[in-house]
Amino acid sequence: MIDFLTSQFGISLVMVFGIVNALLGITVYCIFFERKIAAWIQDRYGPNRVGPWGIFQLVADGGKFLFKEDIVPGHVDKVLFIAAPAISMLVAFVGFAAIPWGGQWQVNDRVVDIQVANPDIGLLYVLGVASMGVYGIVIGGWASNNKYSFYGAIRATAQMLSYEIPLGLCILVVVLTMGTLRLEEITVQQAGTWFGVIPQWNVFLHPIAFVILFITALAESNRAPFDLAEAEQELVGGFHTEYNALKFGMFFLGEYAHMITASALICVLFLGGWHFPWIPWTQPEATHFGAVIAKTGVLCGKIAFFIFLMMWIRWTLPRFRFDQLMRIAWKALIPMTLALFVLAIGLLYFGLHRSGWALVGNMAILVVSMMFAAFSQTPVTGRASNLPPIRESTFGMAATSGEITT
Amino acid sequence: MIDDKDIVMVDEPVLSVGERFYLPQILDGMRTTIRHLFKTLFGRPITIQYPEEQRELRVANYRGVHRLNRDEKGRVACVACYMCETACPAHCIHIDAGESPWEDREKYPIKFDLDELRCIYCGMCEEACPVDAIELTTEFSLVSRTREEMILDKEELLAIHDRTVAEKPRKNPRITGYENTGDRPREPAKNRTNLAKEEGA
Amino acid sequence: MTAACNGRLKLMPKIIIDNKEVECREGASVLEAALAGGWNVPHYCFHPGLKVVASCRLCLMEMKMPHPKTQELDWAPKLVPSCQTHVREGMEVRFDSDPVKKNVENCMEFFLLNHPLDCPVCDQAGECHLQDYSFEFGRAESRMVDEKWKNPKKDIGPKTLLYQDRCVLCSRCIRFTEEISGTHELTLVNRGSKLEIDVFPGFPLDNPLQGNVVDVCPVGCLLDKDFLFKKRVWSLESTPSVCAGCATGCSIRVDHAERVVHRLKPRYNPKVNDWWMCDEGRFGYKYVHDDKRVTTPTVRRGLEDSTPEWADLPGIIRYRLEENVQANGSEKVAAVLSPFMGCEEAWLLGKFIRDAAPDATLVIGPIPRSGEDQTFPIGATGDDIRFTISQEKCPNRRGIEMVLEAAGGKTLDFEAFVASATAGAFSAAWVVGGYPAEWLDKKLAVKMAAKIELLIVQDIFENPLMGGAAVVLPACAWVEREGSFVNKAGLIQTFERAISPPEGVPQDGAFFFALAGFEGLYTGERVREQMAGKIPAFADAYEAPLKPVHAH
Amino acid sequence: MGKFEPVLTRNVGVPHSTDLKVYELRGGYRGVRKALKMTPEELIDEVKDANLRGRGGAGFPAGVKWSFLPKDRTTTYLCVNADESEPPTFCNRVLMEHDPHQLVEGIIIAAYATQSQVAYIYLRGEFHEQFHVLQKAVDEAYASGYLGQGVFGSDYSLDVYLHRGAGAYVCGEETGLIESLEGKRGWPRIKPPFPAIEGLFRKPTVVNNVETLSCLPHIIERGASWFTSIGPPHSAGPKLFCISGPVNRPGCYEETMEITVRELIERDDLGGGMLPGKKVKGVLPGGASMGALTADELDMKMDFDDPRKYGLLGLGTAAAVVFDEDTDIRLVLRNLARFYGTESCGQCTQCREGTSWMYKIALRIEEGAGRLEDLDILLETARNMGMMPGLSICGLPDGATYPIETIVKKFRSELEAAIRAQPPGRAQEMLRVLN
Amino acid sequence: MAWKTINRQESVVDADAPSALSEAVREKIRSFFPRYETKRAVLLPALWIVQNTNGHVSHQAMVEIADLLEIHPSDVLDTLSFYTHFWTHPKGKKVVTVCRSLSCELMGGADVLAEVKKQLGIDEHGTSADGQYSLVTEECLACCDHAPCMIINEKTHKHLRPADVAGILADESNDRLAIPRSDLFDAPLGAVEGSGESASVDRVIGSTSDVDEMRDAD
Repeated sequence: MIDFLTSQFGISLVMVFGIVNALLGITVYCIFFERKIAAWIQDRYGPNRVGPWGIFQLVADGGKFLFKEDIVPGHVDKVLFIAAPAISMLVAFVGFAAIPWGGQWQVNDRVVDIQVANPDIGLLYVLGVASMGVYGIVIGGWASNNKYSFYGAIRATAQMLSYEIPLGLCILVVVLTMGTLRLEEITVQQAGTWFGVIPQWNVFLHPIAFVILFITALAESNRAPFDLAEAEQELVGGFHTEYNALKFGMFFLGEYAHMITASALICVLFLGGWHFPWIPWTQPEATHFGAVIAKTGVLCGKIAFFIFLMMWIRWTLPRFRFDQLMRIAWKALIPMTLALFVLAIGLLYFGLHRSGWALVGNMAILVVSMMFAAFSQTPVTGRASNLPPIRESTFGMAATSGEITT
Repeated sequence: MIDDKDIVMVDEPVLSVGERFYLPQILDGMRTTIRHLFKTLFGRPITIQYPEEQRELRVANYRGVHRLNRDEKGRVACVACYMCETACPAHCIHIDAGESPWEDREKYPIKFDLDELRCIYCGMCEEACPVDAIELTTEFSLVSRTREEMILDKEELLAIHDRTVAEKPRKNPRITGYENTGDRPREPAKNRTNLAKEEGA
Repeated sequence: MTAACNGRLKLMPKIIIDNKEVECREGASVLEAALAGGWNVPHYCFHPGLKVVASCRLCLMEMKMPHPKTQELDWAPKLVPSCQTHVREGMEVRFDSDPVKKNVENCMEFFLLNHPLDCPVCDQAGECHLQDYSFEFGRAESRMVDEKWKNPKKDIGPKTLLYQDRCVLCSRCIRFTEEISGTHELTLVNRGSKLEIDVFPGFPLDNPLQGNVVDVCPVGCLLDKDFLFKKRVWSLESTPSVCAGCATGCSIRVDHAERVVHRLKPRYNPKVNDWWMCDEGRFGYKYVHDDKRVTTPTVRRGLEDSTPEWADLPGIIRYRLEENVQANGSEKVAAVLSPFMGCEEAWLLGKFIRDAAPDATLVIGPIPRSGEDQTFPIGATGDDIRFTISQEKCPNRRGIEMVLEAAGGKTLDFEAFVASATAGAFSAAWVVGGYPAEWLDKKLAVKMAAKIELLIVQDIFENPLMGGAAVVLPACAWVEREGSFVNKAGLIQTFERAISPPEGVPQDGAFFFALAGFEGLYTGERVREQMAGKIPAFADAYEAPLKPVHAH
Repeated sequence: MGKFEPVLTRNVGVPHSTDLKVYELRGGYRGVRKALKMTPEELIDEVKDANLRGRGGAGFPAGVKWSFLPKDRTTTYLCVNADESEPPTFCNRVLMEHDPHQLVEGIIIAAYATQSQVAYIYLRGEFHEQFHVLQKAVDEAYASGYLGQGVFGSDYSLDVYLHRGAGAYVCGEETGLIESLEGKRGWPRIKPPFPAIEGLFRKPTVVNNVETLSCLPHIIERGASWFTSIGPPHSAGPKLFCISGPVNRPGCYEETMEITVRELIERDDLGGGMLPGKKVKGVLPGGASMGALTADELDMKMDFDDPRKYGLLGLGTAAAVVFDEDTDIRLVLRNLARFYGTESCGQCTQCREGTSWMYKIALRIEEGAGRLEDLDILLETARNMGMMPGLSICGLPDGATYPIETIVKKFRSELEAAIRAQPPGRAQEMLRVLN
Repeated sequence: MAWKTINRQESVVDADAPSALSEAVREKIRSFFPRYETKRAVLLPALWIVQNTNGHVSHQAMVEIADLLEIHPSDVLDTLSFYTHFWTHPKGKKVVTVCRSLSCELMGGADVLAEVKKQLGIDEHGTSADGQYSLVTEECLACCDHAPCMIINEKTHKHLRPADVAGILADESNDRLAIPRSDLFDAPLGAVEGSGESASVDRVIGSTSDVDEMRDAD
């Protein structure tokens, strides 16, 4: 029995079981903390009625979701309508399979990965699965047979398409730098320090790529300020207008699970995953059970920080307008990530991919883009300020409205 | 028809380099929010924990739940004149008048119902009342489980008076035909000053 | 401008009021001319139906008079009461001069000196001349700081209360009891500022017209016990109507609120009742809100009772009547038209019955009578009569007779109908009641009901016929219907619907309208148009509500 | 000025002057005998020529009044106004008490001139002694055939009845008197129609004052020119003046209308000067209703025209009451205000409410709770009540306003001083008690 | 209080009480009918007659007078209440009427009134305990030249000083007129016996002070 549990398969099973359950709980509590943080930022208390400090609020909310009447409107495509939230959640959860939680555990003579699976193409797997998340939204929006939902879905599609490119390019930068797609490998490579002070994390090599990855991760998980797909003001609720009860809860969980996946990915790619300098138990060499726990703890802490950051951003920034969203992706992020990609290739060619030159290159790109920004004639809104006022004749209509009779 | 000359073009504000780059602004905003977060987390939120906590601040002219005042003898002060019913823009007051059982009074309300749900708390009834019998208290928490409970009758309104009389004394007007009403001096202030002048002279 | 002058009078003097020429009725006072001309001249003691006493001194005016020495026309230095001055051709008066205005203002101050400020509890508030004039002409504050005279409330009669404090001593009520009712109960006692209106103890104000003193009182001094505290007048709605109490057919106004009639008030009509109405009519509406009213229709076949929908009833009745006519012949059908029905309703029902059974007999319902005509002032005869209470206690005998005449065919009076019905002459009959009191002899009714196979009874209250009736229909009181009554003098007066009938019951007229096969909305107007073909009097000669020339 | 020979009061003081015999011995019933030989029209012209102005207060010429009677009348009534209710007036009382036959003679002349069938003497209720004296005189006249069927043997018949009032000032107003005679409350009637057209029992009626009628025998006997020769042109004839208050010889004196108020008070054969130690503060020269004079205005002539120049309503009853320096003016004000407050008949609003209001104020001022603005209110109320003619049916409010107005105006400084001397807060205290 | 209600519906006349007007009084009232065109005009004389006989005019008397004159009782009340001399409730045997006109007040009428009140122990419109005196004030008695003055029943007392009051009130004959009387109206109750023995005209006139003054004046 012990043997089985300590085998890779056994561990994977345990992991699957643990992750799914823990994730469910964590996502639920993410929602709770989201509300708390929102309240604190807004000088309020937040939920505090159910249980001490309101911690059972989520239980109550969950109960409410469970027991609410599950309405499926008559005009929807039933199968897809029900499948969409499931897809949305499922995809978010599946991504966790490749996340290296605790490095390796040496049990007796065996060494097992504290990871559900450690495929060679782990990163690609995560990327592929994550990009499927959009299907939940698109299918949900389409199946709802509702204009607002459909608009939400369309927006989500466009947004996903646009932001997948910088996301992918950023990840490519890491892949080029690390030379592997295995996430465990990427983590291990980041262990250690430069000059004994700076952890050898990719963030210090490619900070710009890190920031862009974070931004695209926000967009990919439909978080504010990129939550255009569910913009309440314009679209009533966007893709989930028609959803309620458990199905709506699944969308909700999916979103938060997505946040955790994205955060975990960012941590693994740029922040050394479970590694933390100066703590011996978090070094790759430590493989005893205590180290596994410590490593998991470190990664969870990093993830928690990103989740908090996302929430913080959500309650700070207003939603982008759609044109701004697009402009950011196509005019800012993609050129910059392309430049980073080229930089990474160049550095790899010269073998300097893990040297300080990467940082220098990053800074150069930043300065160049800032110069572009500074000298660009286009204002934030994208419309030149010196355009003449809009006249009716501009639209090919009669110059005077008096002639228009209906 | 709006002419071109009527159109005022407002140029967008010119953004600085940093502003164009978004990030400094975003960080600035985030600084603000995190400051609030910590202030709230370690200090005290602005929110009041109602109903455990009640607001300290009471504005004297706050228009809350109505009350029906009592006169000096503890009887309902209302003379059933229907002025409040007439003045009420929401038609929430219903009075049934009858001959009063007291000798110094002509009419009194047999029934006085006030639908607090229909009420818009405009205070017109208070304005209209010639004997200051109906007044709006500063009580704002009126809850019930049914609509019927929110229709307060005479007894309930009088009970509110008994409850709130300490914090908002009745104005006590004096009107003709009623003995022993009112405690405000009859003489207008003008005359008193005149007299003082005369006495001084 | 010249509402006071109705075309019958030939002499129409023109006078100049405030530089405007006004044409007026010969013999009218300047005040009447001015009021008719749209001037708002305050006045208390003047009432067009009563003698002029010119004691309130509110309506004073300036007048051009020949100077005693030079004989030149000029504004006289003194003010003249306009109520007492009769119009003469070419006379010139003014109400807009400073002395006149000042006098009104001062007078209003004097009136309010001792008047209690108890408008909130005064039932007159809202239709009180003292309020109106004070608002319009008076000053905002009283300068009297001393004690007011306080007078008690007096119970002067079974139906009236007198609030002496509020009295302005216009003496209208006294003059009413002297000149119109001729009963002299009310009087003045004491003098000067202690003047009071009073009755001699033990001789209360209790005459058949006493309610009018409340109407003539311009302030809240005399109040109706019946209306006391019931409602504030501004929440009442008024509907012009005609009194259904007796054959005099006084023009009245129904004051109602929230589907409840609160009081009846007379409406000026010089052809019938002038400004007055009797107490019997005034308080005779109470049965309208009686609990015992029949409110649901019942249809019986054999021993089975059912309560059909109103919409189905015309069909049921038509079918059963036709069935009966086919079985027994159309001459065995009769309809009793009550003198409480409006002409339109009687005509519609008559039309329906005659359509269904061309040889049907039409019967006029019993005419309730009591005593003799009462004339006022008491004992007056001939031209002295100012008001009459008719002995016929139903509003529309004449109208029903007119309808029967127009309908032609077989008609009977009620006694003959009862006699032949008990003998079994009729197999189907439609009997309309609507009497406020019991009107059928119980024994005869039961006997009659047993002989009539298809008996349709329509009444406000349960009557002995209903036990044997095949169809029982609720009827509406006159305030719930519209139509017209013809009074005993033959004057056709229309009345409007004031309140809605009891829940679910349609207006009688509307029901007959549907029954008679008409489509669309029932209005009295539409039926009268139809009737005009048969009865020319209905073509144009109904009395439109006259606007009183005077505030009361 | 020569010594004036009394005409109307020549029998006053004569022993048994109320007896018919004594009266006839002293020249009575000569005028009426002469009059009965004339036609009524001639009589009226004679009286018109004499310019006999009514002595009741208004001063309307008696002859003119008579000529208003419609020509085609069948019944005419003569009412004798013996309701002498104006405070400090008592000349009619003296005439009736001491010379009732002179009045009876005057009545017969007037009745004949107006062709009245019945004459009513409306006697105020307070006159008891006078009533008995007068009634006895009327009885005597009936007994002698001077009244009743065929007066003095002519074919003219006249009945004279005494009718007692019961205490109402306003019954001295002619229409009030008529109403009272009809057994109703003595409310003055609205005019027109004037009593000459429609009076007692809706018949043409003449109402004349006792003193006016008492002049008639003398006018007829001695002629109109004799009458006009006495006194100033527009105020011809002898006049009875009453004086009361703190003077040495209060009483009723006959004089021409040439004397001044000062003469009336000071002359030895009239008022005889003030009581020792008293000084005149003011005078109400023509009965209560006419208004007050100050000590500086005593040179006013007591005729029908001069009083107007001093802001008074008119001569009135020519009954002066003097008040001295020691009198509190507030007392005078209150007394007069009370009089009108209780005597207003209550028909017209202004008078009914105004008089009682003025009394309330005056009483409060006297009680020492006056306010300075009360004086203005008094003045304004007075003006609002009766200063503009026509505001009321009768002249009572006019009469009520003049004394109040003149006192407040002419003695204002004194009133103000009195109010200022009140203990502070008294007015407030009083008002609180009152309300 | 303003809202108390007075019941005016209830009769104050006792239906079983004997008639307030004797046949003689009725006859006397009837004797006035020919004097006037209307019966109503007899009202004032009738009231005087009834008051002189009964001392006051009760409500019952009013109803009976109304009957006699064929008018409504309220009209009697109307007229009666307008005049100040009629009593609707029993009064004392003698009525002291003190003048309060300006002349009398200037000459000390108020003191006299106060003294009368003190002596009789009653207030205005009151009746003394023994039923002898009632006290009223009157606006003017037309005796201003003899101010202050008062009338007891029919007799006028002139030039009063507060000190005289006690003596006058004690005098038995203080209400008797000593002149020939007409019998047209009955004498007041207290003066009935006095009317029979009329003193000589001479003495009476001689005794009145005003005539002396008049004589002096002329």
